[in-house]
Amino acid sequence: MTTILAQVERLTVPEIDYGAVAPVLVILGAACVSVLLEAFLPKQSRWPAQVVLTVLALAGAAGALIVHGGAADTVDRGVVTFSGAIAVDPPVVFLWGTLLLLAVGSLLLIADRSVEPGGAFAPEPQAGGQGGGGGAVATRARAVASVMQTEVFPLTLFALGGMMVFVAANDLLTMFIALEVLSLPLYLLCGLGRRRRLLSQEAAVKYFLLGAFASAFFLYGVALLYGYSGSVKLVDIAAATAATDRSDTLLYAGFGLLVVGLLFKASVGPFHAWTPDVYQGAPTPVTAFMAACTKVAAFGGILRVLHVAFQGSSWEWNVVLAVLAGVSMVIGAVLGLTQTDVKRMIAYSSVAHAGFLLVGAIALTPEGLSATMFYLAAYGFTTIAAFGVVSLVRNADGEATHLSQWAGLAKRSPITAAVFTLLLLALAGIPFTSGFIGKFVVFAAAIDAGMAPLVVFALVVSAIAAFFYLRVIVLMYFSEPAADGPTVTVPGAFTTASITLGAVITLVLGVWPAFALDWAGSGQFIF
Amino acid sequence: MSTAELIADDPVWLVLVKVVGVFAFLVLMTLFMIVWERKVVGRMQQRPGPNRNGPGGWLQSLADGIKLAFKEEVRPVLADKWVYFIAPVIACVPAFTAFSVIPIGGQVSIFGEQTALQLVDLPVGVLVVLACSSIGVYGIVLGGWSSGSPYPLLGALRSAAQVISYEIAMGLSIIAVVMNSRSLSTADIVDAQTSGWFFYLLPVSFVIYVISMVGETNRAPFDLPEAESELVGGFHTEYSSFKFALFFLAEYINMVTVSALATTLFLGGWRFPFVDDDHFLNNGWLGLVWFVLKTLAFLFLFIWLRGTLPRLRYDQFMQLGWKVLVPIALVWFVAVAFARYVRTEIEAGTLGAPTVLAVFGAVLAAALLVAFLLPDNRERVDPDAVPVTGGGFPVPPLDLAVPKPPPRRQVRVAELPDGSPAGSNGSAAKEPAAATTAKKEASDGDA
Amino acid sequence: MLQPYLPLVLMFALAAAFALFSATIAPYIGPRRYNRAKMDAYECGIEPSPQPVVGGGRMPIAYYLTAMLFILFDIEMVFLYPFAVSADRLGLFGLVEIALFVGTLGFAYAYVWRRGGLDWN
Amino acid sequence: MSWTLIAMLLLPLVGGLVVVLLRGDDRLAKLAALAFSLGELVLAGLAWAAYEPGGDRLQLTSSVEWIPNFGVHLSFGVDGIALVMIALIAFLVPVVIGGSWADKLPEGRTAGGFFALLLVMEAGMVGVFAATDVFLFYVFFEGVLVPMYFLIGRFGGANRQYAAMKFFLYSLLGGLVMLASVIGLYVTSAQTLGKGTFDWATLVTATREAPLSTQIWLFLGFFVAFAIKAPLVPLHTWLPDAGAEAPVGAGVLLVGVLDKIGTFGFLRYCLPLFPAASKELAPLVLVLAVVGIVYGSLLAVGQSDMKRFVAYTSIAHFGFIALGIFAFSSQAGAGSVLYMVNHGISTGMVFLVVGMVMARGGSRLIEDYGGMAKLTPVLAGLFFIAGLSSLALPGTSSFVSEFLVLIGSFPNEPVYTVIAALGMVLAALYILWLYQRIFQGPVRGTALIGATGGPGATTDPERASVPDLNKREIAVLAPMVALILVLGFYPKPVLDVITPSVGATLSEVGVADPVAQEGK
Amino acid sequence: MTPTYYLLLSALLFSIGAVGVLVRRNAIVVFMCVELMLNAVNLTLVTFARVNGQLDGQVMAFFVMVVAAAEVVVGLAIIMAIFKSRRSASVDDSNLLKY
Repeated sequence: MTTILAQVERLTVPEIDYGAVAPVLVILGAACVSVLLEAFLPKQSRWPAQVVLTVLALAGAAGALIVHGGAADTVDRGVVTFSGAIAVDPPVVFLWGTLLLLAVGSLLLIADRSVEPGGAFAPEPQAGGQGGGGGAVATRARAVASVMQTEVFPLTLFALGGMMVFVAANDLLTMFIALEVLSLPLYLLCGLGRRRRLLSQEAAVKYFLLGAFASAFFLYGVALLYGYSGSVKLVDIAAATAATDRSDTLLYAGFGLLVVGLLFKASVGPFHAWTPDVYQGAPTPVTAFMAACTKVAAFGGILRVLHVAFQGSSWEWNVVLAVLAGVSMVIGAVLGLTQTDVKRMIAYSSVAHAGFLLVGAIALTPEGLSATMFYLAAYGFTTIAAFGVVSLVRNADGEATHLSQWAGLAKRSPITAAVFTLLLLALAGIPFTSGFIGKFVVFAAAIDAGMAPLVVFALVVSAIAAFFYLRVIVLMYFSEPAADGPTVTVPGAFTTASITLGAVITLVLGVWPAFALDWAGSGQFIF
Repeated sequence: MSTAELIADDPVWLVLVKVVGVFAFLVLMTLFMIVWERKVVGRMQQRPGPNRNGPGGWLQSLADGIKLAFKEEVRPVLADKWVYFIAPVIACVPAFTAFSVIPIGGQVSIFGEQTALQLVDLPVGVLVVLACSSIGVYGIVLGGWSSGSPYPLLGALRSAAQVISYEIAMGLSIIAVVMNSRSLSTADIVDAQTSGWFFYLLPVSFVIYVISMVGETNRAPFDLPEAESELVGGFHTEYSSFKFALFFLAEYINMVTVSALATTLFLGGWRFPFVDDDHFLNNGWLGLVWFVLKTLAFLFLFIWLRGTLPRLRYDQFMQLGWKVLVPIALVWFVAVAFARYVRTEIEAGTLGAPTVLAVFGAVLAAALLVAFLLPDNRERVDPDAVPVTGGGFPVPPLDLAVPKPPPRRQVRVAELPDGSPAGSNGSAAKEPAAATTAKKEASDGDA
Repeated sequence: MLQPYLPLVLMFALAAAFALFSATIAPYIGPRRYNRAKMDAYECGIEPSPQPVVGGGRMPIAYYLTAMLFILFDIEMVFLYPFAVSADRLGLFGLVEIALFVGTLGFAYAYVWRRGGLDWN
Repeated sequence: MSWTLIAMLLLPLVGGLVVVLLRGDDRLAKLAALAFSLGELVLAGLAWAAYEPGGDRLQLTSSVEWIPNFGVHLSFGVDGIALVMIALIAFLVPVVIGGSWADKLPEGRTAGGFFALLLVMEAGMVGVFAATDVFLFYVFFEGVLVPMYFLIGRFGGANRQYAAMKFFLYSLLGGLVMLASVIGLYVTSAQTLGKGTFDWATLVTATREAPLSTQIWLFLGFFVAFAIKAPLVPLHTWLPDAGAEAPVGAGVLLVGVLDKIGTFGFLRYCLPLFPAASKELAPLVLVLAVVGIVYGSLLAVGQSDMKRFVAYTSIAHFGFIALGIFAFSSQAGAGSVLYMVNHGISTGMVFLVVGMVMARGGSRLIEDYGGMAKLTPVLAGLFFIAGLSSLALPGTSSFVSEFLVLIGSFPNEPVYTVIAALGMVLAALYILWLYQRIFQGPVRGTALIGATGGPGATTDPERASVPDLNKREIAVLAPMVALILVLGFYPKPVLDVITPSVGATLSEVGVADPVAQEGK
Repeated sequence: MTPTYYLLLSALLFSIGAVGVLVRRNAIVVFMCVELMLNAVNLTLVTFARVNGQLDGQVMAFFVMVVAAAEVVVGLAIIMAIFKSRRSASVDDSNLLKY
């Protein structure tokens, strides 16, 4: 009792560098305001208000980031604030910037109401009616007519805020909280599809159950590491691993469980089981958001944990992670070959990419750090644009995601096909696209770190993976269109902007990557 | 020497004595309460109430209890055997346990052993009470659920919803007390009231607590779970004999406990008002008397309410809890926190920018008020209320092909032994109805 | 370390023993005159309508909503109690933090309220 | 800073864009494509004129920083070898455009798209040969796959999807293995020089110090990619498919130039960068080369499909080229480079005439034709010339190169050379037999009879439906014939450009002049 | 009162939860197993806090409880939604997304 009180007496107000964390505060604040808008605005004016608010929030956060990121101390070393819980250092600034830009892209998709009349999300439940009736005629009719559930905006903002905290978290508890803050809204978003309600809800349940399972693992890992080092601060754990008199069992068990949780979020195989289902079932804009931003956040977290806390013990575990990276690539590439659904295919591709990313992440060098972050940015934009395109190809039942329906798309819509081709080539890692540069820098870092065999393996796998990207190109360009094939919706301004953003960045990062590489490599984690 | 330290020295025999004492006290209070309630309500309705068994009819409840014990136990065929069995136990045990932390008297000497009239003084005493009342809900829910009958199920749900709703308000109201006493220990809270009882220092908390304690115990006018007109007997409709008695016991003990807690939190516990600690009126054993008197006052309030107020409609009831008590409690909490801060600063003479803080507090309070009060004004015109509160039951969409459940999930229908349904109908259904009415009579003295 | 809790455990044990004992002996000391109607679920004297197995029955969704709200607010209290105990020591910082905390919760509360989550019709 | 190469790179790209925009009007698009390709030819002439044989190792250089983080530059430059290859491209593309002028494209495809892709590919190939930064080279190496992939996949024969995919995946796999080596090269240079670089000239000095094992691994990475590209025997299986399914124009560029990237890569990258490994592994390459010669020739003999036939002859020819390169003598090296040029011309021409035959008969199968010389004497004659050039008859350009290769290789590798010489015999066999089957004897075969209306109806007026070559086709083939003959009798201008570069390459390997050594 | 017992107990609880998640088929039961895992972690945290003589672990347990509550709310909402649509909470019945 006395000790507890004594500790409380000692409480000192933590120093908070509001300038440094302003982007997160802006996003989370906007999310709260967004909830209030939901509460108080009449139904008709919610959508425009939310869009305006979201845009303002993203712009404000970006502005705050630029102001702070431009400051000399950040460029040099960064700021640790919230009594060591949050670190805003150059990698974090890069990841925040990436996340914000990616969020712009995916929020544009989310906000779009032109491709699917009323938006891709479940309509507002009608008074007296049953909201989520699965595919009922009446529901469907209403779905077409009514406006979408604008709760997606606050949910997305909360998830984004969680992601931003996640990459900046300098202790495992903060990381865990951020993990949940980013996950919980995503679980909900997954279940909000306007079309194919059952599929969407099923995706949400699966994602939720598996996600909760994984975060329990993460948490147990945190607990064991806490027992191991007496602290959850990454830096303390690093210090503890340097000491020799502690229980290695706790360290290994804790690290293993922690990493399982993280790898799950990053959908690294064999912890990828949720990925294809959720990617397929979730509304496409959400899938885009999830695929791009979650990947960035998850790997941001993995990078920080590995670099800061476990660098000292890396020789103990990097073989294991290397094997996992290989497994992930193989799973992604091989299972991707057999997919017949575009969204599932991209999901498996994301599993394969997670393997490549992990290769960069376990190269614990500054080059590995910057390379992985660059890869993340490159992959994120490509994916968002790809899902944007997926959302355009539709038939009467909504999106036509079966590959056979994509046959001859180039004839129906050359521009869509061309853009999608570019994106697929980027995913395959063909030169002049960001995907190539990304692979290059990651593998360069890995070879530099002495992982040449893994890199060769990765390259062979990426050749295999290229097959299923090419297959789509073959379908689009070399096959004759089916008679009752889908149409390509003319996208509204939002979706167009989003796809353009993704495609242009894919191209720019492929042709002129220097600025992004500079930015990604501008500094190290601090702690 | 603090109460906790006093009690910590207790030898085991003394602990056992106290445990048995508390147990006996609670059982006696229950027996007393039942008769007293029937008598008081009888008076209010200008009739004598029970007056046959024992002197002045005061042994009526004892007789009822013994009768209950020897009644036939009926367990419905559809009941889930083990849950049905354990539910009354779950309801009953926490009710006893919760009372352990209540300080019922001051420092006394029992067979030469210096101790306090309190079974245990924990640093988290208040939380123990709250925790026990939460666990007690399980007994109610499981009892209703396991009966395999619609009325108990609905009663249980209502009861649970009610208890948890009012628990929020209750918990929030206690926080202000805790803030003033800076401790969660019940003994500390009593000690903190030597300078003034909290019921007038924290009037809002007191009112909220009193209201929510009635709601928490499912007592009139909030006795919706057992609303005879709607739900027959509520969650315990299918219970009889001793198991029914256990539920009954739990309910009355809960009443005693929340009253005792109210005494502890707001009425200075066992202390006599307006006198010093050293005064003979604050002698340990006399404290027991004051404590019982204060508690009885609260219990009388229960009876009084029951005798005078009509039962609330369910939506009114929930509305009262969620839209009035909770927001007020929240705002009150912030206000108290703010006031305490300002006072501390003023006492320390360090209040740097009082204006700023005042403005801050005002803005905060205003914002919260707006947040809580504004919606109500436009409630009626808002067309898009979430429909989940509408029809209640989930209704599948018209054309939904419901996936066939796997075989082991097949719905089992109540398997009644074969017989001519028409013939058995009349006589079969009569008996349980009569039985329940009888039980009801046992519980409601004025029936 | 758990010494202070011993009386509590004893109280619990006594209550549990009493309750279990009562619940167990009840069927044995009472008369047993079963008939079929007695064993049915009680439905106001009419033949009981077919019911799904216990637990599979339908429950009005509003109860879930209430349960969720309860969980949220209960958890909120988990934080308020420690604050309340040490409020004086935390000073302005604690006040601002707790106001923010309650305020944030207030946003959600307002949302639920406004969207009809607190209505029972 | 020389702008010639950059202009050569950009001109076809711009051309491709223009053509694609004009694709609504077929004729205009074709004219534009031709104009741009001729412009490229002019630029190539300028480059040739500006090149000083015997001057610097790399000339016409230009360099701009691209990705400073990795020391990547946009640097271009040519040595003699690259120069002749670029000239070959610039020569072949207009020819191909002329040759494909009237091709029947699959339904729904426009000629504009086809020519635009051709031009883009031209740009890509110029980039491959002109890049002097290894990273940049790799980028072009992979990038050039994409237009070729679309050329085969969109405009090819019935089985085009399969062929395009196979082509792409083989090349990509090779390319990715090479990427590992490229990165390894970078890392090695970073270790030796302190700062990593991709500059070829710097790397040449940096990597030869690397330990042999490192060299071998890196060499293998490059070698696999180039062996797939070139194609050497076990990795060749994509070529017959791709060659057979590709439209004629794309096929000419595929075997004529694109595959030369492989042999060019041996010379430019494998030998100078990893001299020790090259010498160590030369026997392996030589075995593959010789096996390729014999195997390709034998399969060519047995082919029933004309385009596959051409593809298999190419495999044999690439064997010769590889033999010449890894024999490590200046004569053989120069012969190989010359062979690369000549093969591009002669095989290109074979491809074109085969295409013309097919355009008339509508079938790729040899057995569907017969006695065609009676119907189309001019075509038969030109086919014959092309064939003779392909089998390296003295007087045609190929003879010079093949002779140089064999002469140059013999002192170092007598056994392999003798076996390779066997290939010459087989070449005579398959070429002449092919000619005989298609053109000699009475008119027969379903392709021709179907076209002429019945067996032996040679006097039928409808015979006119198998027309002889028109002016355009003659105009397309004429420069090739001319070049074959000119280079056959007077190869000096080309050899002058080639020899110093080959010499420099061999000196980088550390082999001064093996022929001279042998003489000692 | 050695902490090992507590750690073993929590590991056991965690394992029970994990196995439950893997073998049970009812979404709600799976979900409860997850909650069990979280609470096992809480026990671990508190034990370690005791071992280390700190408060951190106990504070963390608070946060875990909050997260668990939030998970409950979100999870129940999702499960309810799917239950409304298909009248079954069995994970096995969710088979639209089979690979």
